[in-house]
Amino acid sequence: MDKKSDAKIKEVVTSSQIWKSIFRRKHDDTKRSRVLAIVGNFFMHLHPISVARHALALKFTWCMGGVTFLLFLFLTLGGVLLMFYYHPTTGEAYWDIKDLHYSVPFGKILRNTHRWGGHLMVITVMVHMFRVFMTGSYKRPREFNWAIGVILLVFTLLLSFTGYLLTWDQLGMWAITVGTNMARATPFIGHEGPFGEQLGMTAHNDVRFALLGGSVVGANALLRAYVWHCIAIPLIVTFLIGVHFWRVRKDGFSGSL
Amino acid sequence: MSNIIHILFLKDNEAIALFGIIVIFFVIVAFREAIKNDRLKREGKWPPEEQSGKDKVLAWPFLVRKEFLVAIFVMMGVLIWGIVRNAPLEEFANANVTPNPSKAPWYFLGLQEMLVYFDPWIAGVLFPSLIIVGLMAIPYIDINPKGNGYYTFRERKFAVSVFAFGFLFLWVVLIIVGVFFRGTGWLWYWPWQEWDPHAIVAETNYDFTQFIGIDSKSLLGSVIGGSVVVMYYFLGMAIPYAIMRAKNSGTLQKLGFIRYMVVAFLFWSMIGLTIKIFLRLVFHLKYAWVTPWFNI
Amino acid sequence: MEKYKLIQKKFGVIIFSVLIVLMFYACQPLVYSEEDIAAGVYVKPEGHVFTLKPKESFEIRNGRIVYNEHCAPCHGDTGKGNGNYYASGLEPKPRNFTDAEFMNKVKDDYLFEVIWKGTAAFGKSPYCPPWGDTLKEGEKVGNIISFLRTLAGAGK
Amino acid sequence: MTENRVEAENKSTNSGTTDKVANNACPSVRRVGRRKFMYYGGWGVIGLFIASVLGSTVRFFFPRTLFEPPTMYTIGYLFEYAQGVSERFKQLRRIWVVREVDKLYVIGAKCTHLGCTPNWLAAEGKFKCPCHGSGFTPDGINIEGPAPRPLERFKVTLAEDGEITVDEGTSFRGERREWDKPGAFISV
Amino acid sequence: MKKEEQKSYVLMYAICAAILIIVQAWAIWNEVVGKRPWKDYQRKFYSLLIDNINDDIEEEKKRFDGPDVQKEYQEVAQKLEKAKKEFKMSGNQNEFNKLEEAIRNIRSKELSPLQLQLSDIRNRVLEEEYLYTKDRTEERKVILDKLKEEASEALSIVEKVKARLAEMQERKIALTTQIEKYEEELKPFVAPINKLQERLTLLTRKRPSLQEYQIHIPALNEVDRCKSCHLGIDRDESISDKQPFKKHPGSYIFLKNHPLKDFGCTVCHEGQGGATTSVEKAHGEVEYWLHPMLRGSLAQASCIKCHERTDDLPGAEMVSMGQRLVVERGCVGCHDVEGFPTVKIGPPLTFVGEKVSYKWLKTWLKDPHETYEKARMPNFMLSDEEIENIADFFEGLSRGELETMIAADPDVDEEKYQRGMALYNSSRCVICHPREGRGGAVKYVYAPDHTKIASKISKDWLFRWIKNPQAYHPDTKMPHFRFTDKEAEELVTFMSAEFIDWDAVDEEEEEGEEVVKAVKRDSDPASAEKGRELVKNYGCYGCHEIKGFENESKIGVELTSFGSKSVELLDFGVVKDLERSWLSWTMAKLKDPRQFREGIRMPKFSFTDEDFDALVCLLKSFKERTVPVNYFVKATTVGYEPQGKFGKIVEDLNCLVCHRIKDKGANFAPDLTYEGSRVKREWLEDFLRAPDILRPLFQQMPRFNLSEEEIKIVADYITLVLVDDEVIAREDLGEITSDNVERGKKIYNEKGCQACHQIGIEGGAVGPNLSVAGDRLTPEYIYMHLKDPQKWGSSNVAPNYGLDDEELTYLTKYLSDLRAKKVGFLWKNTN
Repeated sequence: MDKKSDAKIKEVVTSSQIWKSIFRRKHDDTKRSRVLAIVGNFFMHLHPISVARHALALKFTWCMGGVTFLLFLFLTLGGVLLMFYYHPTTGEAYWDIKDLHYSVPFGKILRNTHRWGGHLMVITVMVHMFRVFMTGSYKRPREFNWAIGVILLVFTLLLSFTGYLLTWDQLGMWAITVGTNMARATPFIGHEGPFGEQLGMTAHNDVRFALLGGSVVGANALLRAYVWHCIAIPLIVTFLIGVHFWRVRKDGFSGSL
Repeated sequence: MSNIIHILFLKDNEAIALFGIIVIFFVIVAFREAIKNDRLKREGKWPPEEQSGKDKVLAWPFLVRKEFLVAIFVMMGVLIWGIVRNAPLEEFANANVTPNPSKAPWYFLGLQEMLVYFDPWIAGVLFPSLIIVGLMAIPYIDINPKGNGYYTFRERKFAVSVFAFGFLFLWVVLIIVGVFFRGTGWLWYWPWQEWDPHAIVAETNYDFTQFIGIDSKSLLGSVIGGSVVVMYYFLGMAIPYAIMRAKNSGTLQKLGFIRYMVVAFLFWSMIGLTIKIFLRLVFHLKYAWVTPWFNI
Repeated sequence: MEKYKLIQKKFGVIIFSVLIVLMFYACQPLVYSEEDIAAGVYVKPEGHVFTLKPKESFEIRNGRIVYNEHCAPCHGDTGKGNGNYYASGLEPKPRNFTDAEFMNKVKDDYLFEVIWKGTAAFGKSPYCPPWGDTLKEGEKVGNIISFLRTLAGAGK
Repeated sequence: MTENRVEAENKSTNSGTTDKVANNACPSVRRVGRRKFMYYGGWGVIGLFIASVLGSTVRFFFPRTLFEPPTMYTIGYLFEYAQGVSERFKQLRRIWVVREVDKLYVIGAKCTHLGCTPNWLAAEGKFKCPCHGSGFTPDGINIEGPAPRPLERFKVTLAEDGEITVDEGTSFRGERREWDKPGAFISV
Repeated sequence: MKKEEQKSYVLMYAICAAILIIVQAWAIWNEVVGKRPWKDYQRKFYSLLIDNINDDIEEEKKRFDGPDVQKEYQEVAQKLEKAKKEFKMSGNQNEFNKLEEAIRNIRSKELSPLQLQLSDIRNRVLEEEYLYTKDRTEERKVILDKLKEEASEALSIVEKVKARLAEMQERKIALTTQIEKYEEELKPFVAPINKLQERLTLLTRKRPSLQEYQIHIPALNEVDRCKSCHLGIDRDESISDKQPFKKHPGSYIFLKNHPLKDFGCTVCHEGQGGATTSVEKAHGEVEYWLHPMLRGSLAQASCIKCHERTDDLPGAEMVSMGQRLVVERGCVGCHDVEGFPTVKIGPPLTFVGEKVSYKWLKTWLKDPHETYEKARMPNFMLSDEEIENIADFFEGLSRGELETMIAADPDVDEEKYQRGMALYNSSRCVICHPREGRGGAVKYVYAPDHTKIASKISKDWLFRWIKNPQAYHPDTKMPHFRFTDKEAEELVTFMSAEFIDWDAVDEEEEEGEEVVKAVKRDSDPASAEKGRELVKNYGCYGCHEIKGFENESKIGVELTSFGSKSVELLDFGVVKDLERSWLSWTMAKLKDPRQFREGIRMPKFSFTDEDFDALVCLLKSFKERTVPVNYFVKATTVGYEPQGKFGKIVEDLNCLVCHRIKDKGANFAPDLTYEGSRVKREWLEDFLRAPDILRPLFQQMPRFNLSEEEIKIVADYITLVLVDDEVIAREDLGEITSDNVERGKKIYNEKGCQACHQIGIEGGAVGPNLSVAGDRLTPEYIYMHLKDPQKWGSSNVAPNYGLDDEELTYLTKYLSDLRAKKVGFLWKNTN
């Protein structure tokens, strides 16, 4: 194939209506097109058009926020795939996981990466927070975004926490039992917390009951964990991430002036 | 030694080990950067040219390509981890058999460790809430305008030390302790010791007033204990206030009374927590203040 | 050259990560392959080790049960042809199954046929009855043969 | 995309615009051939990775084992079936067992039109599908309605102990003249 | 430092991308090969299978090529050839072709359009019928009738065509009958080869796809993929001697009664049935799987999941032995186990002080097993002081009524001694009580050794015991002989002179006569009090009835769910070098219970290796039943209790210690369930009066000295109740002529019956003595027994000769003719 026809085919393809409708404009190498690459692309739109030079340095940003977001996307996709084989019932959940291990192609690696990715996300979120504090990036005008970040941290922990129970094994069950037993001791609204008993709290009407849907970790708790883990918290987190990113875009990357 | 390797690969523990490594790595990076920046400032080379902020780089392609590279890197890591190591899956859930030790998810192990020293409502509810509230309050109580957007230690000595102490000691170290040093029966084991589910350790703890011969459950004991706790907070807040007031400190003026109170309360709560842990470990102090409704 | 150094620096990060991964992989404890055991990397604890793996196969164990029930009265518990207190008067004497020379000579098929159809069918004394209708399952007879082979101490 | 990027770099260098970002001089000598290979190769490999991940995902949707009812099962003994159509296993296995004078066979209760379950109308001596009115004779031949072909028969064999074993894995189709094949029926 | 814009990450990208794709390849390899070991096994299996079939084909070919087979084959082949030639020559060929053509034509051109027409008319009839039901008018009726007529017409046409077809078909077949006949004849010659060849081509052309095989049994909540590797498990023949391709051993017991598709594998063998990624995981021998595979005989632990009774269950020998041991060796004395009765297996110790000597008690407590080989009491490993204390405590337990001297007394009246000896022999004490290592053949009866018994117990006690054992120990297995006072005294005299521990006497002579003979000793109350504490501590009351301990609870832990105890809950204590597994801990615990730490009270039992295995197997079975109710096999007959006066006698004589009636009792002596149909009453009564020699000495029934009244009760019960309806009286067997007898005798000799049975003094003694078979047995029973000895017989040892009816009759007649007077065998005990 000679170069001419090669170029001709390229020309025909790129000038077709279909191509244009998708890519809108031609990418030549002017600054304008570089800017448009960000502005005109949904996925790239998260970025500002230009950033401070120091914000490129990994030494400065550690890229932890980005990695967290990447892991969030990855976990969402992987989680959706895992849901195809998962029944949130006490009789089936454990065996579904076993089946993922043994008879579903790529099931095991998917579950492994989902689990490790989840842990990694908790780690990166914490490190991200540490970095933001160390560079003082929460200071004016970014106070509120820091607050959202803290909420996101809490929700990340909750995501991981609710995911623990879904395997319905001893590890998950007792981790959740121990974890939620702390809620029992909440002042006023936990039946073993200060003033809880005086306020008429029992194991059947306190905050732990609300978390588990029962007084013990049972079928209801599994279903609740499942819904929180797969629908409710991801929705909330997605919304908060949107706000978080939007604020980052508006406030710009922090840096010395 | 084989014991610690065994524990390292139990459950999710390898993730926690990785957490430790990552945190150490980044703490070193952060403080190195901070020290470097402090030096530059002292030498008057600040702001460095490339951090002038006016010098901007297009996000496409220079930022995006880096992000992409990091993304490939992370995906690679997760994939390899997923191939090499299996996610834990223990036996079928059984409400009648509690594994020993039975632990919360690892990021809550700091709290679970605190449960040894405090009542559940403090360790499990009060402190987590204080942590969340305190974290969210940071931007509003940290009125130091310096250090916005760069690593520094000299300019934010108090803020950085308190945060580093809170994050590293009260969070990371407690998690590591909870995972690797707490064995069967939530007893302390060194890495070279083997966990023994039948081990028995005698540990009798005393309430504060019992040290001075007063029944902690009596009214007198309760009053004394309560006054100790109240005095701790009162003195802790009042004395620095008085000193700063006397010195006519600018910081205090900027902070204002309410902000000062919040900062002081959070700070002394954190210190109090450490003190209680210390007292429990060394003097077997159980409670400082015993009331019919709650114990501290 | 400068570029090379740059790459080298980044390589450091890659190598570090790879090393961590390899470390995790290499440290996998408690899983020892058979080669490891053979090579002495992992020594199984000795002394108090009891595992109830069957000491003998089902064939032999079941063979013994059937043998003791139907054959031992004449051939003896140990197969020497000296049935406990009964067979002293038999002529010819019951077969001695510990006789390795004989046992090595006969084939499984022949033993099977003899047990199944009785000695009379092979022109010998009628004293060893046909067991086919009694045992009904060929496998039982096979098990007896497996057990007989152990009596002679010879394999096959 | 990378290609564009690099070309952009080259151009911006050459064009000498006022662009602050790009006007820093690039190393002048570049072996474009090798670089190009790297771009294409790199992107090709990434593409390959994505494709293989997608492929793996597709494979993920086809598990190795299923928890469906078995396709091989027993339906009792010959003497349990009188002449005619037996609906004994319609609920459990969705089949009819038909015994004629000299043979016994098994018909799948699945209309060949659109897969509904026909009804056996004993009075009229035919299968009638409620969906689109297809009708079949007791031996499964389509006689009315839109059904394009006769009902399928499943493989039947006699087990050693005389039980009839059905294997839904093998079906026999009348329009292909498979009903006389061994396995399509048990001769009585 | 370069500026960002000048940096190039191309190489980085390339390297990362390369690593990424390698990692992905690794993941795919892992998925397709690394984690699927069964693929390899399946490949190996199929190649082995092909080899096997090839071998079989070779063998078959060799057989086929053999001269005899070839000759026959050729003969038939020639005949076939000839028939074919004839078929062609005679013009049949043409006719055949023509007929075939015609049939085809009629089918396609005549029959099928007609059939279509017919079905159309039928449908119209149905339609009209339907319309008529809606609208009952004359018009419709007319149309309907007309249509019906049409339909019947069409039907008759179709029938006619069909008849024509059938006729032609017949003609066609008739033409080729000869050829077909020979072809049929040829088939068996090549059929085996063809069959094998077919299987081979099936395997080689289209190898079965490598796949996970799964048995899913929802009722058992079980998913077993074991067959993915163990492909040959349910084959008739092993294709390899090595796992995983071996067939299931003993499948005539196991797989035949538990088809794989209904039971799967893990219900018996446990293990992780769903796992397929590695052998260890599949066998469940990994962490976090609580039910590791039960290999070999250990799988018997699962029998109990479904089978209520395991005794006499083939293939469950080990676990049934365990069940027996748990009760009979006193485990239930200390441990509660659901489903097991609480029995006190030891003799009551309430008044033990007047029964045994202090000295004997001390030696016994030191190590019961050393004193008596068959002792069931375990060794509590007591210190000398503890032994002294306990002995002191027991010494105090006495009513003080009896003369407390030990029985040993060498100087006795010679005449009394002789009579005692005769009585001792006719009572067959030796069946249960071993004497100098001989006797005691009854299984699961742990009667004390008589060799040194006189130095153990007091004379008065012995006398009372012989007179009525149940008075002292209600649950004893010793029969209540009907001895008179005189007889009992003679027996005691004999025993005191005969069964003396001479070693002990030598030792004790120095201490003086008084001490030697004294059973009782003044015990120290303080020491006795300590002994009491020790008895409480060691839970002696678990096996022995002791006054004052009636309300104590068992000292051991409950074992109901011991089999599913996880390793963490087992206390390894100071033992470090023990494998951390349930099996090894349990075995170690049974073998040496106190090795784990100080203060453990469990004693050391004297089990054999087999016993240990059986107990471990049973302990493994102690877990919650997980099978649904419809898998549960209830014991067929339970709860037979002999009633009335007969029942009282059975209880008194402990008949069921040796005999069995309706699945209750032991296997030592003949099953009496249909004894009434088996024996003649006259003989039975005589036998009860004085049992004659049926079997060798160590199996012989003792003489109980029953009164005539009692004999009548027993005989009545047996002849009236213990009968089987299947044994019907037969006239034809009664006719006995010398001719018949001779023929019967011939058969008897031909079949070699004398190898096992004795007539007179000739023959072996595996089976009962047949000298008086005619007096003893009913001819009907003899007939039935000879026909199916497994069903009709006291044991299933007797071989089934597969005799035909004639042989059976003659043999029966011969045996019925064997009577005492004829054989000249003295069978009535004249003594």
